[in-house]
Amino acid sequence: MKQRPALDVGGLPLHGLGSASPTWWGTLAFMLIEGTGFALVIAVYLYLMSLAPAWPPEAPPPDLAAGTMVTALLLASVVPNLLLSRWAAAGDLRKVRFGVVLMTILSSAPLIVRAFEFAALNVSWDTNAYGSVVWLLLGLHTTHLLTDLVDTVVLAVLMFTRHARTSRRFGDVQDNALYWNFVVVTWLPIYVCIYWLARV
Amino acid sequence: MSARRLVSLVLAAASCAACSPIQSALDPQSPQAESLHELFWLFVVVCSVVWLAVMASLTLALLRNRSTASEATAAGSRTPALAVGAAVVATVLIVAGLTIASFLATRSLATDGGGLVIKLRGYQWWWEATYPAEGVVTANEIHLPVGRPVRMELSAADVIHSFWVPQLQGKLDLIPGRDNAVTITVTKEGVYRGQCAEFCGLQHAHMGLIVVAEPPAAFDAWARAQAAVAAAPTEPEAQAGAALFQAKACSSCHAIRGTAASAKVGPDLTHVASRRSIAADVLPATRGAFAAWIVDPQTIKPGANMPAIALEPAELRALSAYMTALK
Amino acid sequence: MNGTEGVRHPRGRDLPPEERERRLRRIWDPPRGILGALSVVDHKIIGRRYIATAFVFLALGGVLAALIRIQLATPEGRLLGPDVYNQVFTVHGANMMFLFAVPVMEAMGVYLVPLMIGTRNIAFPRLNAFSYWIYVAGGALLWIAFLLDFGPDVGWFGYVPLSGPQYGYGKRADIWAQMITFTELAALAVAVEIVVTVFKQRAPGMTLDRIPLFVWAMLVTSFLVIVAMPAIMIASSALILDRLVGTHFFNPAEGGDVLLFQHLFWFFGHPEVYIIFLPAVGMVSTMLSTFARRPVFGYLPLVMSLITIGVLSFGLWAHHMFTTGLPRVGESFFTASSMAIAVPAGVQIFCFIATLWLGRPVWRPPLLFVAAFVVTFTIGGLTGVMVASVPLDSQVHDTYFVVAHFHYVLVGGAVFPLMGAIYYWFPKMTGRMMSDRLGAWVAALVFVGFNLTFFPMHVLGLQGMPRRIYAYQPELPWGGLNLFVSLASIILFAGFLLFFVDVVRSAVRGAPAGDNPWNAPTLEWATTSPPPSYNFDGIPVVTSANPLWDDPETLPVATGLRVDRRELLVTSVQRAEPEARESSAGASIWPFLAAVATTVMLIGSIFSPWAVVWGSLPIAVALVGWFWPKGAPEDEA
Amino acid sequence: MEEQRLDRSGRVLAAALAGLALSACEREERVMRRDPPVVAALDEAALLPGGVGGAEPLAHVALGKPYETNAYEIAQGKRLYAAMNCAGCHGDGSGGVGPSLIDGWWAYGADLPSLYATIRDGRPRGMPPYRQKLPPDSIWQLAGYVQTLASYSAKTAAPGRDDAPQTRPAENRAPATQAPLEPPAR
Repeated sequence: MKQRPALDVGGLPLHGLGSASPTWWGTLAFMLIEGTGFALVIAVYLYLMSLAPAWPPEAPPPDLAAGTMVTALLLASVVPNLLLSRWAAAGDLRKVRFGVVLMTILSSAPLIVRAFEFAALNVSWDTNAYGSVVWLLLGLHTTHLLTDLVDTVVLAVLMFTRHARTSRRFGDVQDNALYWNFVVVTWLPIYVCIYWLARV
Repeated sequence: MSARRLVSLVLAAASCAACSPIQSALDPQSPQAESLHELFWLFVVVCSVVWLAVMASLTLALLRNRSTASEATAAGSRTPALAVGAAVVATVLIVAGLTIASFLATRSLATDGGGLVIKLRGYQWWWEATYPAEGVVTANEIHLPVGRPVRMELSAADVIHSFWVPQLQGKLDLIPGRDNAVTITVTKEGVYRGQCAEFCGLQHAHMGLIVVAEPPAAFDAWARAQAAVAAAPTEPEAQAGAALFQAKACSSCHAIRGTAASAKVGPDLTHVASRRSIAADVLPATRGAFAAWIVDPQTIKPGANMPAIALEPAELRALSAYMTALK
Repeated sequence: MNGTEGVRHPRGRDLPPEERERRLRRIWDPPRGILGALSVVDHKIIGRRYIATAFVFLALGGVLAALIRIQLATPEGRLLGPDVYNQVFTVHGANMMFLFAVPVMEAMGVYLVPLMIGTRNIAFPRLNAFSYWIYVAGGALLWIAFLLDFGPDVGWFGYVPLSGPQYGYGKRADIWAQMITFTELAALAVAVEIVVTVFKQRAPGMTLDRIPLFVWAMLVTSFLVIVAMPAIMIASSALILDRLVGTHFFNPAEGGDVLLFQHLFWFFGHPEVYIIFLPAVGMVSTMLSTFARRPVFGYLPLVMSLITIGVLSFGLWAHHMFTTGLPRVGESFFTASSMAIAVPAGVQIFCFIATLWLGRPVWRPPLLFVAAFVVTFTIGGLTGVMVASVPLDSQVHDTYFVVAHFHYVLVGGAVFPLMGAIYYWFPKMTGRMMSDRLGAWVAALVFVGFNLTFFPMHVLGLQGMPRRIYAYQPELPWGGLNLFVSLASIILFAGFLLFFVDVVRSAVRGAPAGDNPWNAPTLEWATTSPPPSYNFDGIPVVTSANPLWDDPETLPVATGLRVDRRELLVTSVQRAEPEARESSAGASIWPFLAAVATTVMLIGSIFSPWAVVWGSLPIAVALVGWFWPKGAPEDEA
Repeated sequence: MEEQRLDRSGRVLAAALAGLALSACEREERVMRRDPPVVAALDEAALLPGGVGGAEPLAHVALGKPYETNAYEIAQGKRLYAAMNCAGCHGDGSGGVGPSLIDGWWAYGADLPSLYATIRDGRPRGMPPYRQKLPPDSIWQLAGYVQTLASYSAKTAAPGRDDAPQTRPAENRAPATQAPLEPPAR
């Protein structure tokens, strides 16, 4: 077909940020997938709970200390995370470098406490279905903590290389911050399930 | 198209008439199956009318402007929009009607349990039936009194099975860890066949169940006979068989009430010869079939849990004589 | 900093067309050699591979269907024993659902969506490559296992406890569960790509009401995949955990529940049907408009019905569980919602007929398949209304009636449109036409063969023949119809065989197609057949829903994209206004390596939970390699 | 050069596939019916005097030792363990009236022929003989299963756990992590 120039896009930026970036939407889509997964496992938890004559069956409810501490650490990490996102949007490389290093530390901390959470469940995964589902919930969320930590570490290293100074990289930092918020937000209903529904 | 559909239905009717309708939803014999059957034909008629209407409009649409011309016609008129709207409204009404009919049918199926309770338990790949009040334990063949509601309590011993006797009632699953119950009232005497309807492993295909509906008096007689312990055999050959049954592997799995054999692994054989068939309605309950089944079950039902037992010919004759004597 | 000004990059509009084409080819053409073939990220090449692979699985699944029909032609058939038969019907079902139907529909989307919306590559092209390799690995896992007498034998639905630790002996059920993980991973990846591609990469001016219906259908389908597939991944993972590390999700003795598996399975399993069916509706809408020579009637109602079906499909899952003894209230809800879905499906059929009514039908093969679709699918839809009724379902559930019903829906509703779509888009994909004459024969044979094969199965089911039985006794009255069905299936197989013959013949010797052989209105026909590696020289600018009918001679285009890096246009979600010139990732071997690492981990985890731990390390390495910037122009902006 | 390399990698691949095929067949094959002479031959274990230790029947070796390596046979053994009421004395394997089967301490030998002989012929102090109660192939299934209970090295095939209340970690978490216990005091 013959072509007739009707529009010149030469003046557009080479990379969009936020909702103009396909990666941002991709992150959102993956969050939808994983959010559905979390919701379904929580549904499994509630379903098994509705069938059980006693909940938790034959075990004391999980000890609160470790889980609550993880919750506190996660919530506390949201503030620097939002700051980091704002610095990335502004393209301030110095602050972003500081931020990703800080977030590396802040996202490894809950992971360390998480190790004690498994012990605090007071039940093994192969004791009964209750044990299976709390281990699954906790394991699934731990996987997300772990993958996001690896992602943050890689990004932190990248920010100290010659590839750092591009708007694409700042977009990556923003997407990673968005994902961390997601990991924190999904923890809250899981925390309520594991620690508080077992006490009502 | 409609002709083909008609032919198939006629074909179905013909094949039902030709042979004995032993396991067909098209030949209901209980009020429950009857109401399902009526509902089925209501749906068939409504759906056929809908389908014919769609086909007619499709044919007309295709033939109306038959052309190879490549120009697009002018934008649509109001007629098709109205027609589509009317069709949608009709669909909504039809769907609503069918839904209501289906709810009504469901309600008509709900009956109170009668006096008779049968516990039916599914095993890979046979059925165990217990009549708690009558003290009867049997397998693969249940008897019901005509005209009396019967509550079937369903449970599974291993995997999921499904209880389905199409002429009497829709199916209901037997699920490990869950109890289900269904009520049947048979109105006509007869012998009906059912089959496991949920895939349950190697011999899912051969998990038949015979239902015998008989007058209350005959049923009571049957129940009394089944509740009794097995009579000691009188013939010498059968007596030899009885001894073999205790000595050989048979007694490791099967029970014959009144003897030392009381294992619950396989079907209860106390009155096995009184049943119409053995091995979950795979073979008739004849002496030859007993012998064939004992000597080589894995050829008849590969994967079944009955092992082949090495027997001398005389031993086999004796055992099959004993089985045949267990009336 | 974001490079809009500063260095002058070469722009396409400044160059003569030949030079522009040469430069575009240099950056967009796939690399050569074996390594190059493993590194390809072009959505057309991956889409073609995907489609071809899916059709290979269709043929393999067809062979299994033939075995089933030979086995059941006579009572107590002796061709297959129960063990082999159970593997055969399980692999047939799992193969057709997970390795053919869903992948082929997504593959059509992978190939067509970027072309139909006027962009140069799919979003996340490397993820696309990864998805394909994972899909191939999952298919190979199932089929190699089957050929080694290792195939799953628990049904495509894998109900516990039959598939659980106690009764699913050996590793067969694990193969089934892990094959699911593979295919769902692949499907989820494609769904994400399609959603983002449709949201962000539409040609300027392609507002929501100008999106081609096939693209709408793929968008809704992708959302269904995103929300439905996690359910089956949780079900299959919980099953593997039960079998491998002793969890008790489905063990009633320790607080688990066997019906939990069914709930999870069908929460995915019912939308699954629409994941297969909706793209077919999109294909029919597209072909119909071309061959009725008018825009499809009722664009808005069709879009609404696609979305309605998508939403409703999540309220239907329990209608596969009507015989498990659910509470009455639940059953009523699911009956009502299952029947309600007939309304949007009806809207679609009525709009299609109205389109034909208003148009001037041109009798080419795709239209024949569309007609076959309407006739056949309507029967499947109506029997669907029957199985939606709890009392009726209690009679026909798990019988051959249901076998007939879902083959009417899936073959009539999806495979017929798909075959039509192959006839329709084959010229675009290969540059060659398929045969009209053979096409008519294929349509006739498949249509007649299908109906003769599957219609009698309704009757068989009503006569009491359950599904999934490897043999039936001669006393049962099913012999005649089964023999008839088996004989009729020969016609069906002949039709499919002829279809494959026509595909191969046309690929080699078909008549050259030209850019737009059907005089179709959508953007994929605005470029050459087959399209160049960069799809469009100038990105089309859209002003109506049927751009090529407005002006078949000239295409308004956007200019100004660079020719020294893979660049495409990002537009706003609603109004498709240009927002940025985004780079598109180049060829890379890392997605392939990541897929290999993932495969090793997933297969290893059938045998030991530690495979997950150690297998994750190579995956992490591969992913870092994948995303680490290599200094290519696409990496920087 | 290229071709040669392809050729070699092709051969490696073929060998790997063949190995996989063999192990898969061994592990997953389901033989539901064995010919009566084969079953009879399975009874011919050449035991040492005293019925402890000895050679397996040649038939078992010729079949590829299915009762040790085949998932289906081992699972059948597990079914028989329940059906024959082995649990009546041995509990879930951890012992009861009879000795424990999971502590790795075997009074009469842990090898398959000895286990076979133990089940077939019985042992002093309470173990009844099953010679008349089960055909030889069923006894082999049972012996193969019982052997997995105390297995401290991973086998090619293991039985699945029961869908029943769990009294100890399931077999499918084998191999057990603890070392064999000291023999019980007599």
